[in-house]
Amino acid sequence: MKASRDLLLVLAALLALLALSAASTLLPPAPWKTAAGLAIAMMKLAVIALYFMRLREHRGLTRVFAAAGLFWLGLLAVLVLSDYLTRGRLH
Amino acid sequence: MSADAPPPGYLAAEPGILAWFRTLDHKRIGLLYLFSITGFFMIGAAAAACMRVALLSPQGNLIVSDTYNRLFTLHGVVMIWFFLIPAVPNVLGNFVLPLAIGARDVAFPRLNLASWYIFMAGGALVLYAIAAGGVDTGWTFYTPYSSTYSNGHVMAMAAGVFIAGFSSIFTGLNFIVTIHRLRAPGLTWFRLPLFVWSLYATSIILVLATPILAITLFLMALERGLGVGVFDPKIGGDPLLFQHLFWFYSHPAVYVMILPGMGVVSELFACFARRRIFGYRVMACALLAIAALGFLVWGHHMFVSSQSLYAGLVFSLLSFLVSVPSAVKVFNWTATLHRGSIRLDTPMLYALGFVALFTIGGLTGLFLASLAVDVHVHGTYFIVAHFHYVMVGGMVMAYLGGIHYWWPKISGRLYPEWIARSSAVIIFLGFNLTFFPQFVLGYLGMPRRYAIYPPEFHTLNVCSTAGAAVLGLGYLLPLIYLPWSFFRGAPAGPNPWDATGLEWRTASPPPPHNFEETPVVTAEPYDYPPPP
Amino acid sequence: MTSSSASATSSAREAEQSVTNRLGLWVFLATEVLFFGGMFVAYVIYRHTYPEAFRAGARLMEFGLGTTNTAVLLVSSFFMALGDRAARAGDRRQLRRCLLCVATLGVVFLGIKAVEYHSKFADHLVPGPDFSGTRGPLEIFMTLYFAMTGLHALHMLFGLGAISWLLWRNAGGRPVPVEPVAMVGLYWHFVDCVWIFLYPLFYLPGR
Amino acid sequence: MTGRFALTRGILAGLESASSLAPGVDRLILALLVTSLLVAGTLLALNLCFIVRYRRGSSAPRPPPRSSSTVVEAAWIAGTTVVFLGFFAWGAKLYLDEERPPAGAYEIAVVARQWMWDIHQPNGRREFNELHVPIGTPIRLLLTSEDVIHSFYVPAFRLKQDVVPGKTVSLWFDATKAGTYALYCSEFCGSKHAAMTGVIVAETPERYAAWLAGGAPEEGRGRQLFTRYGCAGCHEPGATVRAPLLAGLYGSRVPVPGGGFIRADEAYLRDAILRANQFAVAGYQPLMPSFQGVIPEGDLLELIAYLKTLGAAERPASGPGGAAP
Repeated sequence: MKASRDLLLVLAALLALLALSAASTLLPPAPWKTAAGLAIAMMKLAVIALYFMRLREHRGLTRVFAAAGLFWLGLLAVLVLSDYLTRGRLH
Repeated sequence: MSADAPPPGYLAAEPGILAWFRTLDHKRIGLLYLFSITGFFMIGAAAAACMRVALLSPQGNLIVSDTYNRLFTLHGVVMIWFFLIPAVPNVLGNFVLPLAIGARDVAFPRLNLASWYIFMAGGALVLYAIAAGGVDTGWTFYTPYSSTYSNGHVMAMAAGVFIAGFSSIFTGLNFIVTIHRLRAPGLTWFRLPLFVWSLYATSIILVLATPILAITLFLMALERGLGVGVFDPKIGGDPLLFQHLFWFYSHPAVYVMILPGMGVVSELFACFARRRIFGYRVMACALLAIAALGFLVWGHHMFVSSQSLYAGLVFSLLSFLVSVPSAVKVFNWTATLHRGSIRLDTPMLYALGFVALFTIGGLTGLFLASLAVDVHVHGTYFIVAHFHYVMVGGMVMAYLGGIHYWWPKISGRLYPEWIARSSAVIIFLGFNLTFFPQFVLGYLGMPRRYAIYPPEFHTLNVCSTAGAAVLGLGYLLPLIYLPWSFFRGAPAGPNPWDATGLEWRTASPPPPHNFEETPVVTAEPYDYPPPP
Repeated sequence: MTSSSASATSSAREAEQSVTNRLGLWVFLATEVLFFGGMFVAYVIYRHTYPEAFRAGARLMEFGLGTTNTAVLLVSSFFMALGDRAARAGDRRQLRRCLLCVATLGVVFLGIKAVEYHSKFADHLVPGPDFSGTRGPLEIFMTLYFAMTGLHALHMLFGLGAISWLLWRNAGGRPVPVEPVAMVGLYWHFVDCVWIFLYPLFYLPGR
Repeated sequence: MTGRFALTRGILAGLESASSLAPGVDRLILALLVTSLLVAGTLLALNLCFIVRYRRGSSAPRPPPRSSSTVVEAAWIAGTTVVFLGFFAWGAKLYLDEERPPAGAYEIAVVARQWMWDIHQPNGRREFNELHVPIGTPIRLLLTSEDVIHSFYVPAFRLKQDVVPGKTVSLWFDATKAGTYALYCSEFCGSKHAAMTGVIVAETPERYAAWLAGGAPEEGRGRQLFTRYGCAGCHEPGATVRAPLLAGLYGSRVPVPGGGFIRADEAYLRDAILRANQFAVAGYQPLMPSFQGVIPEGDLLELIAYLKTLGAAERPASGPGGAAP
């Protein structure tokens, strides 16, 4: 199992991040906690993508394809929010 | 080789009918798609014919409103998802792409055949929904009508479209990987024919837009099935969210329909004007620009839907910007004819028809992108005329042009030139007589999806129906002479148009493995010798 | 062509094919991101519109089960990555062990999910005619919860099916299925990533 | 009217422009039309000339292109962008005027319902599919829908506004010319979508005021019928007979004896009143008498309209969109 020490480290990091987000519920509810939860989720995603999905080794096109899905989802979210966030604002 | 029969090629390689259903050859899968979408085209066209005849009388004497509502839904769903979207990419794209990049086949042949079966499964479900009683929500399935109030077979049709969506996704995936990985040696990106560029841009849209359609239809069906959902206004849901998600797919989908047509037209202009496309790199980048910008403009379908004012301004601006690359392409096509040596064969007639009608379609798109005008003409026949000019005037003309251009390569035989030219002209005239009056109807305020209408719109509707008859005749002719030429046409030889492009460097019809030895590309695309 | 150069070209072609497969799968994962993404956007819109109802809804969830489930999936991803490395090293036994761990953890995840769903049914929190709460935005939260976690569980089932297929391929004399393991591995990690975002959406608000 | 004459009259007369904003929209449409004709005309001429002059085998000189194409490309990319931005700004300015009602506009409530426009004048007078408005004063319609998305469209005013269920939307106009103008529903809403038309009657303020005062407001006509026909006797809370309460019935799913559900749409309400014994509700005795032939058509419509408003209050006051002002 020695050869997989690096993977174990990655797992430990992921579980630590999970513990962090779980622990955040002990604090009193506050607006920043949603952002914190999402930030931690993004970090977990990055760790899994880079190490478990081996994007660290596969550069170039594979990374572009990997990022394309998220980027396009961002386009949808931003433009739909441009409608919902400004309803009743300009009237 | 005997003069009167073309070499056997891929058509004779796998004998028997069953072979067609197990084939992994991209050329045969292209033909499978050709037969199936022609069938669906006829169903959709029949529905259109019934609607046009029904609209002959303002009071709707021929059929009741419910039947009319089911007819326009059938016409919309079948024509869009089972003819327009698969037409050029799945028929011409499947057949020509590997040949045009010098490959043996697409990257994932089994996935290619699977996508045809998925397409037919979706089609079967939609046909069941139609036969069992039809759907009256329109192809847009707007909630809450589709999810709560309609009593048609919405679930079956939505499931059929959901499944057919995966056929688009797998085709797009296949083409993207094929173009990246299987290009012949020396075939760099800027040596690719523009038809391959257009398939690449279309595949990006297919892959990135269709999943949103899948999830939108899934949520709508969930709401209809369980009686509760995310769009139901009675529990605080917002029907506009359905429109946002639906149009996020459906506007890029109209670019899925037009981009391959633009690619075909670029090939035809280059071949029949015997000149390199004017501004080749700008044309290629314009295709990608349209594909990318096409994702940002869907809000122009919702200018009057009580969407926020700010969003209306943003989407109107972006809609004007997405029209720029289309306009630039039209200018480049015209510039290509300059100092060319032009022959008006049938494909060229279709290409010129495309440019003329697409220009009108594009310009009327500017009317719709500008907010104040859209408030007046949204939901009227102006919109119906606009999208028919772009889709039928544009995409179908390009599709027919492409079919005639590559027909010698597909069948190894030539089609009868003069009948083909006359049918192209008939289609052009019939089309204009059908849809130009609808611009006027739209400005005068006749709403779309109306089974009965006030008498003052009567005359223009009669003209439109007359035009539809001529257009119908125009479409019937190729259905007759093309199959005839498949068996009886004169042998075409490898390069009847002596065009550039790798597909013309192999036999007609090509052998199953396309090329005896993989071609090496050294020249720039469309490097026709300067005219004498 | 001598046998060594034959095997050389064939392994070169294999490497080419594995890059092609990987690209194809990443394109597929992009479509899956957008498939789930549509519901994430719906969640964001309704949380912006009904923040209070969504916080109340999240408080109804079993936070403990949710956190355990996330841990279960992270560990299963670890074993999948380990199995992928074993497959590339050609170590058939190690691959088998890893795949079995992943499969069991997957079943554990679905078990916990079933427990959660059962408790929702028991508390009449399932959207529809017998929904106990007032018919309002809370019902939208619950619909989104069942739709998103339900589709995720369905993808988990596909994953388990693929892993059992891998176990079958790995048994017997056939060569170690390196390519399929890599592909299923990518898919499995993707399904884990979806859950990673479902967790803060349904279990963290309002606490 | 013979076809030819109607055609020319239709096109030449164009469309009346009867609201303050209509001339502005028409000017923009005309400008777009002229620009389009210019562009399309030039392209057509160029194409035809090239086809003839450079047809294959013609002796026209064809020197290889001298200058690089980038200058030409940049020119028409920039040109089209500038022209398009100009049209965007023009359209947006008009749109802002359309979307921003002047303060103190005269408000009229309009309820869109499957296949009718139910208009409530400020003093309570109610009319179906006909909207009387005074000319020369800004009118602001507050539109709501009780079932699906409809769209209030008056071509003569060049105005349209989708009416989305679950929220109140508004549309303002200032009728400038007296007359009757067509009103359409331009968002597909069901089998009688095409019949959901009506008329806007624009008249001088004096005649409007006279009309308004003339009709006695029939307050709560549906409610009166509900008691007169004895429905209240059973279907009210505290009634002696055990009968299903009707609040929130419309659009809900009614359990049917023998399992399954049926959706309480308009047709169901109508049948349940006229042929009660065939439409018993699971868990209740079929005691209700049949009202076939007892309730005339007009009253039935009013009753159904009243039933639809029952329990409608339960819906959350404002949907995610909030009440658009």
